[in-house]
Amino acid sequence: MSEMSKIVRTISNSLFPFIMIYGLYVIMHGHLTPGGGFQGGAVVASGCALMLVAYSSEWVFKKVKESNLSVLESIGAIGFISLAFLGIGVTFFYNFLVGSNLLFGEIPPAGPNTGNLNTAGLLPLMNLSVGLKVIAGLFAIVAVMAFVASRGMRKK
Amino acid sequence: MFTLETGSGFWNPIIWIGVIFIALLIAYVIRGFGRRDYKRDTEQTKPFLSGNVEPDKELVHLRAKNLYWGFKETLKGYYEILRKIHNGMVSDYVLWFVIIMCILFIVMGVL
Amino acid sequence: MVDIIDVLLTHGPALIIAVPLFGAFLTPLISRLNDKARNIFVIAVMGLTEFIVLLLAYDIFTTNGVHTYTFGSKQPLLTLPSGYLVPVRIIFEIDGLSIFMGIIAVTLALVASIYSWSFMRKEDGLDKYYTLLLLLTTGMLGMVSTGDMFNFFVFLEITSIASAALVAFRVNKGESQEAAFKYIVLSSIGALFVLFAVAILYGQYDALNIATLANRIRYTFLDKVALVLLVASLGMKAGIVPMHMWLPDAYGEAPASVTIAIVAATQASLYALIRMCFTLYGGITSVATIGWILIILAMASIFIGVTMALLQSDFKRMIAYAAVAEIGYMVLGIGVGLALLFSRTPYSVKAIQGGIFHIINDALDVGLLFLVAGAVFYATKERLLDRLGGLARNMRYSTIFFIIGALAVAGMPPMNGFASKLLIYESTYQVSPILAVVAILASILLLAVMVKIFHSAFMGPPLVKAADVPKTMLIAMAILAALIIFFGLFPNIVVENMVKPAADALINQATYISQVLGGV
Amino acid sequence: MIYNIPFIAVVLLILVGLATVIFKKNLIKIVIGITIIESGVNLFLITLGYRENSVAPIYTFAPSTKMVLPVPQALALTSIVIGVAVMALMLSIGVRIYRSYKTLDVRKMRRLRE
Repeated sequence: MSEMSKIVRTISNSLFPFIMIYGLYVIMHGHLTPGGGFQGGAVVASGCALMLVAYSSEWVFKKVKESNLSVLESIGAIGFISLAFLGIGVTFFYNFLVGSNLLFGEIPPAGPNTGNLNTAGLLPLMNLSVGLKVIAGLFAIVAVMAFVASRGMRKK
Repeated sequence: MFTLETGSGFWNPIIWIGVIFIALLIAYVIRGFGRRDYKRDTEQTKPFLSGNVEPDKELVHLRAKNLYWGFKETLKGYYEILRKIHNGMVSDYVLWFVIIMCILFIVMGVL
Repeated sequence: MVDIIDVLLTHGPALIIAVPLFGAFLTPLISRLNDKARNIFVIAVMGLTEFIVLLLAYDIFTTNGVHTYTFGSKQPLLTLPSGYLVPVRIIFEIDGLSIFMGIIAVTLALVASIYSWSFMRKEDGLDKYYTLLLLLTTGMLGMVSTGDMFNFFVFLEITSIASAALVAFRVNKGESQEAAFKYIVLSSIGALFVLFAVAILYGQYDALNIATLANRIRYTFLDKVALVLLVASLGMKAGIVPMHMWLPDAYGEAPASVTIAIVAATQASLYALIRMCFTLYGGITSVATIGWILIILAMASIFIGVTMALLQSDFKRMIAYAAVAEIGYMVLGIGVGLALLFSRTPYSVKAIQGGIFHIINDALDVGLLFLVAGAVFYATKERLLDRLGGLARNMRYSTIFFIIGALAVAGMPPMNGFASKLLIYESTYQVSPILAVVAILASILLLAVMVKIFHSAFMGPPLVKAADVPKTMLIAMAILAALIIFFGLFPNIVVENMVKPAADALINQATYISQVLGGV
Repeated sequence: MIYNIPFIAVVLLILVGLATVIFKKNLIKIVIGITIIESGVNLFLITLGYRENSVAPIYTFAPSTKMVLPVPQALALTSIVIGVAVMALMLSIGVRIYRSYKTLDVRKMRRLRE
């Protein structure tokens, strides 16, 4: 796959930050509004896929290496399991941050409310780590597939 | 302690090994009654192949595809059916799953 | 020291999936440092998991108890907080049968990781390989220990994805890709139908917990549909004829170390089938019909498996078809037990014991044979029996291990396969003598299959150059061989201490339910 | 009747998916068939939790307290995530199969049989 035209590249360049922001918002607001780690991660990964289409898989692999992506993915997964392990004093996956007045430690009022980001305990942190894993994993899948396909095309 | 009750009988490997050992002992004793006047590696111990020289054992070793030829030849019709069933197509594998599911539906009284 | 053991026992059900999962994602990071460190790390993680599983098993088998674990609640045992009608959290419920299958899964995975040290040394991408192997272990342990239907579906999918990816590990071989594709297509369709059944049950009873569902189930029309979907799809994943076609492909083309892990995965699916029939639908008399169907399918598995095995010319494929026949024996024992579950005859209990005992025997025997097949492939780079010969001259230890495994698979006394098959024969004879006769005849044909392999690969003129395999592979085979001989010489110890509690846990549905719902 | 339409759609989707897997001979179409079955099952899950005149189960600025059941949605979401992984794996294996067989036709993908 070669680079696409300058128009496409410029528009993708300007769209890319907005997609990123939106994806990160979906990850960060996962415990309040629809979304969460996977959905937001998929949005961010699709933003990366946009760059992949606009430029080329070779260009992308010059910027990020596949092995680094897999390390990032592992870090996300390890973060998730470590957060689950932190509650092992009580039970595995125990949400010890709730009501502790630490980070994300507030208890929201029951029923409809205005939404407080500083609630839900471990869930936002878990959303973050899942998001990290999904970004790295999905982007690696798309990028490697594009790379393999483009290499196959060049052979012909 | 070593006896496994199997419902209508029992199974004890230790006794089994003992029995086999005794049987081997008896066989050895019976072997002792045999004739001692034969000579090894003479014409006495070689198989008689219509006067031909016996070929080396390694040359007449049967290969895997020839083993059980008679069995396969007898069950040829059965194996033809099995060959047709195992045709290597993934869609047909899924079809078998659906067929079994339909049979189960009928037997369990859903359809 | 006692405190640590207590903590391990309390949190054991969570730790047996958490430890391999944690290890799985740490492996890519460690393998950036050093290959040897990674191998040691993986074996250590497997060993730790095995230790926890054995500790739990000791506790469960001696006290005949059930371990429950509620994820994320204030106490691990708090399955039903006051004011709740149904358990809302994910609950792990480990009884005798679960931990029995857990022992099989983790033992085979540990042996596979030891075996891979030398066997996979020359391959690329080993960090992914070990990650997938640990994920597969996690999936199997989760499948056998979960008490939640949807959670079970998730672990089923983890197992199928990990094992399909492992089957496809040798990416440059077209055949292994083909086998992996067939495997993933069939297992994902099967898993989707499991999910459909779970959704049907959820829609009717508003619960996902197996114990709650078993308590509430009324056997309506939709329950019948769910039962059929569960039996058909889990039966396919367990490789029952005529849904076995993926099995020889996947078993034959995967690397040997992967194959034995997939053997355990297949048996985990069989466990799920048993669990659904006996525990979820255990209170309904019509489930005995499923038992009769299982008996018919088991006879087909035994006969078709063994006759197809005679036809093969590929070492691993031949053992794979023999494994299909072995699955038939297990299903036969379970089917007889299920068909006669409500008559409570003593031999139905014996049949269930025979079936369960045969599960662990089959895992050891077939596992050992696959490892020997892998060793032959490692030494000669050849899998076709026609091109092999005279291996007994140079591969002495592997030959001995092959003889042990072959006799055990064929059910020759005094090996372990005989003890469990005897239990199955005697109880099926009570149902119908024809069944027992066919089963015994098929067992003789299995011996013929093993003789064919032994004759053409290990005897005769040496056609290929071979030297015996490295030590770690021999150690892995020796572990399985030692277990086979132990199980063969002392079947009663195993049956009394492991199989009987497992069978009792399976039959006593009320204990399983009251453990979660508190004596309802 | 009107409330049964989603369930009829579920059964139809699953049957269409199965028919696609069984009768189409292209590897990619088989993968598509599996995703059709999966969407049928997901639709079933979502339909189970539906209540008339209710809102999505989000408490942030919720207009009324009558909400649809959130659990089936969580289940469907999990199943979608798993479906993505399965599809990625199947397509990657498909790429490798095309490399060595030079075809996507399952009728020619039969080196392993008998």
